[in-house]
Amino acid sequence: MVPTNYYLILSAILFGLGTVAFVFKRNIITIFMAIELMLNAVNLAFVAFSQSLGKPDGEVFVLFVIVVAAAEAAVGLGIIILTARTRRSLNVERVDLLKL
Amino acid sequence: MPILDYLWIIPLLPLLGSALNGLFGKNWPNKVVNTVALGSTGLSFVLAIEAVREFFANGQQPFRREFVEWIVAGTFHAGFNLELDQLSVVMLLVVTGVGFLIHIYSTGYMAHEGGYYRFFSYLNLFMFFMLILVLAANFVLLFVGWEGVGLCSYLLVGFYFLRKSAADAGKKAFIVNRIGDFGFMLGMFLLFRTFHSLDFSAVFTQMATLPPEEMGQFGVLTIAALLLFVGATGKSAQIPLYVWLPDAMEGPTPVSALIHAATMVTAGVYVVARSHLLYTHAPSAMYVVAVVGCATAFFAATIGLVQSDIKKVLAYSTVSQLGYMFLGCGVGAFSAGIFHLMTHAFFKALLFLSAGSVIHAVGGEQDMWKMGGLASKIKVTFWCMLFGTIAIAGFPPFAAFFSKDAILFAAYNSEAGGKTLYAVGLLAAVLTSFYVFRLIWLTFFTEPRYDEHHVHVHESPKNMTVPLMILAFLSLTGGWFALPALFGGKDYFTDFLAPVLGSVEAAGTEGSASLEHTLSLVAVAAATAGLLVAWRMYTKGAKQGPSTGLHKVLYHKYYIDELYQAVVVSPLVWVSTNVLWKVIDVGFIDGIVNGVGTVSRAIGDTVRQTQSGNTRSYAVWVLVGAIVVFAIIFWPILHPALFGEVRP
Amino acid sequence: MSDFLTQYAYLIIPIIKVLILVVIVLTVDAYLTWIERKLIAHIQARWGPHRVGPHGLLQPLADGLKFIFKEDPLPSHVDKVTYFLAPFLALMLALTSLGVIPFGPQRFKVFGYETGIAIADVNISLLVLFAITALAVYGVALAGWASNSKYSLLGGLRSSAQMISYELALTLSVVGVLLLAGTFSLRDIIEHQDNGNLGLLGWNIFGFSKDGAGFTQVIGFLCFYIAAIAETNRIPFDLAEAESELVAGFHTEYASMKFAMFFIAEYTSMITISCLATILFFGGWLSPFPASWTFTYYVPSVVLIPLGLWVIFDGLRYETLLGRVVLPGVGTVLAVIGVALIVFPPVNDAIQGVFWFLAKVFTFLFIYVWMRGTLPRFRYDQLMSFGWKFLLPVSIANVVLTSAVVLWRMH
Amino acid sequence: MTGALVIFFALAALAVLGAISLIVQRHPIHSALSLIVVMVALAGLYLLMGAEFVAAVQIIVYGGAIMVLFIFVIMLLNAGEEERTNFSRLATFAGVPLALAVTGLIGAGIARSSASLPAPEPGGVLTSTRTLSTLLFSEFVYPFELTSFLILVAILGAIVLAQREN
Repeated sequence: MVPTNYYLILSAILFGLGTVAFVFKRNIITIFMAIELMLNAVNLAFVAFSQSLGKPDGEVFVLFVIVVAAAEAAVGLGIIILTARTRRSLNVERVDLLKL
Repeated sequence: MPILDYLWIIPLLPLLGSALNGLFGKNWPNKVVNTVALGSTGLSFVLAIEAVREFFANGQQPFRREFVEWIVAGTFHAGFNLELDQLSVVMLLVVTGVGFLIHIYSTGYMAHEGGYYRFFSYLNLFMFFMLILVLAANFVLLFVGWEGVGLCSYLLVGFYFLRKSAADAGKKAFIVNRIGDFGFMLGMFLLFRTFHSLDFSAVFTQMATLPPEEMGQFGVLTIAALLLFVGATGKSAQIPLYVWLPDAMEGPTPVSALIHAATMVTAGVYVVARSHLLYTHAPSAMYVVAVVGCATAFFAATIGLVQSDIKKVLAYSTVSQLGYMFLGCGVGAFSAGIFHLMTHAFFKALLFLSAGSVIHAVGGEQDMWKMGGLASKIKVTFWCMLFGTIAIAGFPPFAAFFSKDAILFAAYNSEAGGKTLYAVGLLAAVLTSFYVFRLIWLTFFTEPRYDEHHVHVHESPKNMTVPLMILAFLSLTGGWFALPALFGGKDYFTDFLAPVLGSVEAAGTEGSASLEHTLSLVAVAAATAGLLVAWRMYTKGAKQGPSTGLHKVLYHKYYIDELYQAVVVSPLVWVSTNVLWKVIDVGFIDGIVNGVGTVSRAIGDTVRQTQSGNTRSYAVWVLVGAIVVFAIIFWPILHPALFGEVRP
Repeated sequence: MSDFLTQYAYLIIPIIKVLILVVIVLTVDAYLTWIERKLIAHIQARWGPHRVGPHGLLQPLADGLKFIFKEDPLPSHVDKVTYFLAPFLALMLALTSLGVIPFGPQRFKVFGYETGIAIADVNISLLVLFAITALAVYGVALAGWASNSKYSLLGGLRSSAQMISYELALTLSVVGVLLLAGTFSLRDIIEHQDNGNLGLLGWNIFGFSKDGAGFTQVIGFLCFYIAAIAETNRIPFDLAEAESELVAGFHTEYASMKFAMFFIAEYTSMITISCLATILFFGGWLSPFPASWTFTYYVPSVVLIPLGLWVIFDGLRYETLLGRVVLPGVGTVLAVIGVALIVFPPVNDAIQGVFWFLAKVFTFLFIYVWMRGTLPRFRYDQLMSFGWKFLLPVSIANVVLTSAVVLWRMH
Repeated sequence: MTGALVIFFALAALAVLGAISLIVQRHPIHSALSLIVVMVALAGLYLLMGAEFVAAVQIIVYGGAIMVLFIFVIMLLNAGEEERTNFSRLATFAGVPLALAVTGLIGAGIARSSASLPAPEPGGVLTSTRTLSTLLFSEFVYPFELTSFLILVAILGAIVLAQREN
């Protein structure tokens, strides 16, 4: 049997790595992926808790999180495409003006 | 429907007319404006008559009702409550009646002026506020009307606002009135603090139980009475605040007639009479009122002697007549004061309107030295004006004879220097009859002094002359209520007002009829004397001589305006320029405002640095926030770790 | 020895099964290419391969040799990792997806380890299958991107968009079946369709059932099959490798074994899809005849013996050694098996399920090829609008309809 | 060291390595692939915990839809290697340490708080699809409907964003 807090610590590590990527990377798409990574870490924690506490609610939350992530990806990638069209660059450090 | 239950309609109608004319009248033809203005005023006049009829039908029961709740703050309560008792009845009829007549007159007089709709809008507004003033059942509502008529007076005096003198006169009237109103407000506050209410009924019922304060000792009531009187002097142009009224003649003549002779300026008298209980409980204040009134009567009359502007003469005579009223009130003859108020409303309105007609005839000329010999040319005006003159001079059986006589009689009988007051009043009567007849002679007799080539004299149209005639009739008959008194009968007017003004008359009415007869004879003799002197001086075409000595002083109104200029105005201007503006406004207030601007800009400049637009640095800021949040959340879990104790 | 086996049976047996399955599948793939070429050739009135061995039967071997020995050029400026990863990914996923498919009803014990004719028999096998097919897109997309060529890139883009679009329809079209069966396990789904004497009427495609809670899944099946063809990038949805437009689409830059991997992956996924269609809609291993018709147990023999005899005589017409020896040999084997089935009833019973299963699967594979021979290719915008505006709504409608009927039937 | 632990550590290592590679890879496609690895590993962990449905959904939606979308966009925009600009000094110097601090905080908090939790039971009816769906349609039905609206809005938004205005 794997103790629950193994999972939790793993999710913490993944979340931290996600934050690192979030501040470290410069490519918009990659930063977006970092956010997805953090979401996944949270999902892991959810599932671990729900399994160890014997409540399925956590997994329902995970489903919701996944749905939200999907919607977010749709809109976010649309925005990214638009940005890339107008700014001709995917580097967030080059996209620092509200209007052109 | 019993109109009394809908008393609020009476003041509301003029407001409606004013709103209609003011908002839409700009593009309306004069006919429509007339219809609206006259319709509203006339209708309210009719309703007023109906209301009075019902009042009598109810056996003269004072009618009092709160129609709308207005201000409720803690113990303070002021409603929109109206009151109809004998006093208000008199005022109501005078205001609506004379006001209606003057409206009719104005349609002729203002026919060729610009801003026709504006004029009538203001005039109706004035009617509204005046009716509020006379119908109000508490000091607060009364004050609303009080201020409102002040506003309308300002607007109408400055009606020709393109003329600087007119604008200045308007401002002067307004500012001088502010001083009085300040006193009035203080008086109200004092009353509220004493009686915890401002309803007439409440205040006066409480007051009736109090003992009168000692002569010469100044208690709350005295001070309140004096403060109210200050307001009265402002509104009713008594010494020392009379200076605005002569300048107010800059306004159109109907305005002078309505506001500055018949109605508004008598508001002070009305207030004093309304709160007569207060004054009877403060004898010293009452004495002050008498003295001030008497002094004003004489003082203004002397100035009136030498003025050359026809309206100025009438203005000063108004001041002096108001003085008479206050004298009457001051000596306790409140009903006499009100009586004179009514008659004065008639004949002074008549005089002003006739003067307006004269000015109309000679094409806007107001200087009496440029008139003369008009009697034959404008007969109707002449006769009406003559009626008014005789009335004001106080010849029987004209109105002023009775009213002025009653006042002087009361003054004679009043204790504490009554004789002196009487003497001065009598002298003022002589002067009065002198300057009015001087006016008559200079205007209507002697050879013409205007050039016939340019000015072609013509009689005024019907809608101006008809009101003149009506007023002439009134100023003839207006005083006959008191006619029986002469023959030992009873004075109906006084009796009528007795329920309101109470048995105070006792002071005045006692004393035998014989004395009264003598006094009236003396008065008539005084009037005749004035008449003769005027005839003697002006009957054979007098020249406008070089003014010297006393004449010069009088002609310049004792240099009072200059005095005020030097003592009050210029110091004020100096202070506001050098202290309020240069120091406080520029240095202090602008300093604060600019300081706020500078500080916020500085803050913005520093904080702006974080808004680099660089997503990654934003991300770092998010991280910082996250760290704080996590630290707070996990603190209870983590802090045992600092002591190495592991929780189960 | 034996106790060692019993101890590690849970490791060894699956490995063995995987090996067997891979061998079979690879062979089937190889001969699938032969079948395809033959059929299309005949559809187009050609001979097709007939030089290598009788009826070109050895063509697949030749192709395999060619694939192995051909030079493997590496285009310049390719992203190496991805370029090599893509074909492996494709093949791996394709083969893995077969792992959860049950080919037969039997369950038996080996060294005390119970197992069945399936590598893994998990209770959410359908979900697993979808998960794996969902990942299948990466092979194509990455190949297209990695090989640094505009044709490949276009092919990759097209296939990724196409697969996302049609996966929705694919998944939704199955929901009807799930509603009827009430489980994710493929085995349970098949058994749910076993309605004894109803025979083929009990399959989901017809939707009769003993408890009367069934409902025909024709719409679902059509949606599923169209979407499935699109998922496998087959004509008429093969825009990822449209020869006439993009030389060879995503695998333009691939040669020899890596190209072969893509090929094998494609055919394997065809097999998977056919199995899936069989299981979900056509009753898997169930015989189309009522259970009471026991004589239908001889159908395999009735098929095999004539086939074997025909193969023998056909082989004897050849002059070549291969023709004279091999074909008769194969024919004899088939015939003997057929006879053996008659002789040994237990064996016959055992192979019934597998026989029907394979029969159905091969029918679907035949339909695949048939379509390729007949249908033209869609234009790209037609593909998209068809997927989003027609297929998806219809499959959703099917879900709503089915659930409504099921509810109504239950009450 | 039971088999479960072995599998756990294998998958955990895979996930962590994938996450790290997401950071160090310079080409977005490679980062995406690393992320897919992480997700698959997580799915494996879910299976290990017995959350089979979530595992399947994780792979189908995340791996099969979302990440495909990412790769599709990367290919569409033909994104090249990430350029190493350093316009934000803050992010360069403070960013990574702060991120590690966050990790430390959460890790410590969890480590100290969740030691007493019982270990998850693999499999079982607890999280069977039936239970989840019953819960989803009974207790969480309003959030569920809301998510459908959310998706609708997202679709519209994506269309509006991506279409060229002409």
